[in-house]
Amino acid sequence: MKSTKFSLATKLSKAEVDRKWWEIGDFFRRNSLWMLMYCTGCCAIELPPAMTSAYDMERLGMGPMATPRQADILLVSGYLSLKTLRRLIYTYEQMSEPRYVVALGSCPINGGIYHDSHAVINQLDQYIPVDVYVAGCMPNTESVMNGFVDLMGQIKNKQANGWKKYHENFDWYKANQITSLGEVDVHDEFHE
Amino acid sequence: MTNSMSNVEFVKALIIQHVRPHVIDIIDQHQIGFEVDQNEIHLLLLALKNAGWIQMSYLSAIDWPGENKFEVVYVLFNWDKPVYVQLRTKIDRTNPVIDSIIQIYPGAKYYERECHEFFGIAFPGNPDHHKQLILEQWDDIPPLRKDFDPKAYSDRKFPQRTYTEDYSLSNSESTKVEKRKLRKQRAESLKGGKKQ
Amino acid sequence: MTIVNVLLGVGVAFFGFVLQTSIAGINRKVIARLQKRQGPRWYQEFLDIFKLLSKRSVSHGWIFDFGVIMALGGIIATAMFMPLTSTFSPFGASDNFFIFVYLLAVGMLGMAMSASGSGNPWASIGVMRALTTMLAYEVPFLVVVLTIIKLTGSSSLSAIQLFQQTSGNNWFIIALPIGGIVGFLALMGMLGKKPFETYIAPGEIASGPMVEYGGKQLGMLFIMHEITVFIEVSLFVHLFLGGAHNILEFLLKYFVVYTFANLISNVNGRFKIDQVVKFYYKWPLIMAVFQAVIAIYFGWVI
Amino acid sequence: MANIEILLLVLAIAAIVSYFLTKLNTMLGSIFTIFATMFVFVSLAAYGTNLNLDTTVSLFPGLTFSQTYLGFYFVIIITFVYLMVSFFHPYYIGEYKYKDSYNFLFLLSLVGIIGAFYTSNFLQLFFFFELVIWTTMFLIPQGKSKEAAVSYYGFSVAGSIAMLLGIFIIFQQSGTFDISTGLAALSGTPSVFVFALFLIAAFAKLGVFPLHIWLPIAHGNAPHPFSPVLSGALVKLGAFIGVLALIRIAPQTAMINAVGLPIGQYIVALLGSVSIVFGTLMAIKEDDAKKLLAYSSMSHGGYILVAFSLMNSIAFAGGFYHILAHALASAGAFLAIAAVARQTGTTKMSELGGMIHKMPITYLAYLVAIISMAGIPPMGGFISKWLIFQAVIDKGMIFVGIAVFFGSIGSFLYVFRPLAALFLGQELSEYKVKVKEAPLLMLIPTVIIMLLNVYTGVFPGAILGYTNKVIMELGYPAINVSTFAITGFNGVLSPALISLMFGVGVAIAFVIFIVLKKSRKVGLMDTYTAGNFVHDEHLFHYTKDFYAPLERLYEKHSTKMQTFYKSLANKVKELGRLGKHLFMSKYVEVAVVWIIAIIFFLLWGEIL
Repeated sequence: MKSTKFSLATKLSKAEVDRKWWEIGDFFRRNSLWMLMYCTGCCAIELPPAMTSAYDMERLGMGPMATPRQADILLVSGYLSLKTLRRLIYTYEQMSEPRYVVALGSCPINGGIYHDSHAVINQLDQYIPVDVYVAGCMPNTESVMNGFVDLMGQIKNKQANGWKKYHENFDWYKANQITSLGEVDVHDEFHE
Repeated sequence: MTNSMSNVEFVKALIIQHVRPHVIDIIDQHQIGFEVDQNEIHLLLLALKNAGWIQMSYLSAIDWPGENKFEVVYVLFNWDKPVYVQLRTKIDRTNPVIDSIIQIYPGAKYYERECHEFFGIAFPGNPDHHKQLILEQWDDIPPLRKDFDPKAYSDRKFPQRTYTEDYSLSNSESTKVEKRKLRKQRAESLKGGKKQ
Repeated sequence: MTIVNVLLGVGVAFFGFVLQTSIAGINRKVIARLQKRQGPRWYQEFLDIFKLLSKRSVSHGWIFDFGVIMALGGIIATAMFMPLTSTFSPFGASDNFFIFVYLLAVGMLGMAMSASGSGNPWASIGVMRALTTMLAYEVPFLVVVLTIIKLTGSSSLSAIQLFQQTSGNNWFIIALPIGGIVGFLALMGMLGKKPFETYIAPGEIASGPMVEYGGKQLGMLFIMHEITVFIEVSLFVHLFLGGAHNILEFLLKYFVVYTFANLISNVNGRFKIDQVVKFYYKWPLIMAVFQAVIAIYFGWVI
Repeated sequence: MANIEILLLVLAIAAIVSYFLTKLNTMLGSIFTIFATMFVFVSLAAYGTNLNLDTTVSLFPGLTFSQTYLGFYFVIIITFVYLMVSFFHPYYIGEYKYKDSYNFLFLLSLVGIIGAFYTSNFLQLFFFFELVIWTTMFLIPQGKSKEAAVSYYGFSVAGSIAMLLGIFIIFQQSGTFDISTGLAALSGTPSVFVFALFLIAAFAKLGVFPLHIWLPIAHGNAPHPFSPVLSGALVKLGAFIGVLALIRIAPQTAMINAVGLPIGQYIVALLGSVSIVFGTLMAIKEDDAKKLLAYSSMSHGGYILVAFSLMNSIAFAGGFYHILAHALASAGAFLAIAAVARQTGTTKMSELGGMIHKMPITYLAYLVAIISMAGIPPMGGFISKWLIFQAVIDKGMIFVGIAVFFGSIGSFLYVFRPLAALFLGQELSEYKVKVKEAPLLMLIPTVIIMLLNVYTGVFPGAILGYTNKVIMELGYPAINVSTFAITGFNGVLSPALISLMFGVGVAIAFVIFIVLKKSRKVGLMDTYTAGNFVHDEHLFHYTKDFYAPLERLYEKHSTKMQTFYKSLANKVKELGRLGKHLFMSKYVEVAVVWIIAIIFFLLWGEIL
């Protein structure tokens, strides 16, 4: 016998159920962002004030993590030399999904003051997808924090899809990596 | 003071005893440089090592494209008589070859590999001198040669960001003046009290 | 033993998880205030765990997953025996002290197995350090517990609580003051708090056993860790602080013990691994033996 | 009705038959050995359990037999280990130097063991003991080294000579060689000398401190399938003698009131404790997996001694249960290592890694065995350790308590090391291709032992019921055991409940695991390397000096016992050289003079 007062909700399709679960997951994900700090360049100096009592990153649920497996954000702080980029790509591929990339400073955007160097790349988003750029040389701590808040907003609005893009355009990214780096893996006496 | 100066003199005497250097630079009481011939390098290194210059501090090269020469530089240090000794020699740039010194200074192994990587100088006698060390999978001419153009390399290998708009400000001065005026007006408008 | 007992046991395990996770969150806030920061929300630990469960992780083969399941299963099983007050215990008199010490080891073994199975040397080093630390803190602790069991004549936790409550609320931390200090030092080691936090060491060995975990495996290990802390702190409350008459008393004592341990932890640096072993086998062991000798052979109990 | 005499005769004949069959074809001889052991095991289990064996003697009038619960308990465990090990023979015998005699000696040593536990006469006991020692002495050198056999023999003989002396003193005091009347005559008297002599025999066979040095040498170098016999079965002979000395003789000496024990028993308990600590520390340090397990046997021998010296039923039950649990655990662990050694040719942990991917069943067997060995529920080792803890705490023995706790936590360390280094970790490239799971015939005993390890941990009621019979036979009250609960001095243990709850916990965890998102499979080399590329597994496998920070604390002192025995051996050699110098000189007259002098010296005592 069916109650007249409460009618059962219409049966949701699988896609809708998945979407609902995804939104719940997004809530948790944006409130607990763990960073892997790949301190590649000088912008890393902005992180200590961001973490300690001046700006207190922990109140947003953020914190540093030791390994890429545990982390959500790959934090690229500063210029990327060719050698670092190889390791960065390797690390990025080891992270668990969903994963986000935040790049600090002007060097990952257009090369910055190293735009004509033979050893430093010019544009990070050609090799891995970047969700948030924080411009400045170097960006001050408020803008770094603002970048993280922007990322949270993007996750909420389902715009932080860099990791999906990486899957969709995997061949394009790989081709770019190979033009600039040759093979990503290095085989020589120091790695055998 | 005199003692330290005599160290430099000691080195000078030691070198002159063996060869006749092209140039002798006494930079200060702790540094002295000699420019010698390519075939005298090993003899001098051996002599200096026996005299106490046991530390091979650095080995590198300088590119002189005008002369078509590479200048290979050896820097040695003695812990008892504090003097840096620079030995310099110029070698042919089109076919740069100089014998390895790892029999005298085994520590020079990685300096020679680095030098080969950045200048393309061959060091016969060092079994690994052609292997890659710092530049991983380099595919161009050695990057520290003067005829290498990093900008061209960067443009060729790394995608550049293209900007659709130009964000630089034109006639910035006038805007500054206008802004200052606006700010003054706003400050005036916020002033409380009796208006005049 | 009926199905009700089993459900009660699962309930205790779940209660332990919720309790410890909230208190850990509150403690993060406390520590933040200590460092003049605002600190995270009190439910931040829940957010962290559920976020981890929602992520897509990697797996290094069947032993990697099986070990995690065994770890969480073993710890849930251990927590199911834990009495909350002197009268409430899911399985009655089966809350034997040794069950907690050794059934806890099943969970630890599962985690160690899974960590080593990942093939990462840091994980193996972390496991090595965890086991070595365990060898250090368990022996003084067990000697003190030997004294307590000898005095009460029972190894059941409920009976030990009752013994303390009936003899005029004479808690063992007062009756055996030296033993109480040793017990607290051992508790710091069990919880992996700072002077003895050699096996996590994020800057040194990349968080040790947890180096390869991410996503749901790490989330399950976090749940396991919270329940483990619940078991260890409850053990201390029941053994030394006279247990509890009612649940509120238990919560209060639990909070005080955990926060105190956390405060001490936050003003300390980290020992080297052999310093940990030397530390525990010097003063705590001597103090424990001294306490045991005067309590058992001479009968000098306050 | 099976007759024990016929049984022994059949087994002896089977031994001779197996010699010729093995000469013909190793496979045939080995399978015959399996059936021979199985026959003995089945007939013992069928008739011996309730003491229904026929012990009358008709063929060999000199022998006398009797049966006890105590003897049966030991004999059935040992025969079981023999049976399990015999399944391994077909795959190993081919490698040995003297393969024809291997099965022969193996069966003959079983004759010795069955005889030793069923005989009722001290001299026969000695004879059967010697049979075991001599046969096994020729089995050990088939493995890696001959020196192992020498050291095994040296210590065993020291033990049996001590026992022979003890037997003579018993004869002198009671006028009989019968075991039960002889021991009964001694029981309660201050006959410390016999007690001490028997204990020397027990220590030597059990391999506990200070007579432990042969244990790692013999276990580590014995043939792979024989190590489980040595550790799981033969050292238990020492436990048997220990029971005779500690419980049956139990001399009346001064009491230590604080712990309520006679001084003799207390010293034995302390020696057992030293053995536990020493064995644990040495096992943590060892690199060879078999030697590591040998040191763990030493530590467990210490537990057994501590249990039997505590003079109450709970401790005895713990001791007897520990004999079974350790026999199963160490047999399981040694068999697993043997299977790995057959596939890879080494037992050094620093050379192995990642066997789990090729040998999962062997891995599970090893895992279950070590869980039992470390005394973690739900395996058998936990029950026995729990009982021993109960007794130790009840007596209030602090120093023994420290050792017992240290050994039990330390065992986590040493059992985990082979698990991590040998089975887990990176899969090394040299074993990736050729290593396979062990053949079916070898998996049968592995799996049986694995199941028994679990059974002893979950349902100990039946076996504890049997040990109750043994304890009552020894003149102590039975302990309180029901199907689901064991009652100790200060608590109740319900192993089945613990196992069930463990099952519930694992089920909950499994549900959590399975409903969540499926993980992505990655290779073992795809691990966190601080961002760098590593392509060689060997660089990425942590096995060497596993517990280095801990080892550093005591490695300076770890060789002291070895140097002591080495210098003792040198002294003995010098004595031998002196004898050689005196008797074997160029002049016959000198030797004759010395011989006459010695005879005169011996007769002197007799005449006076």
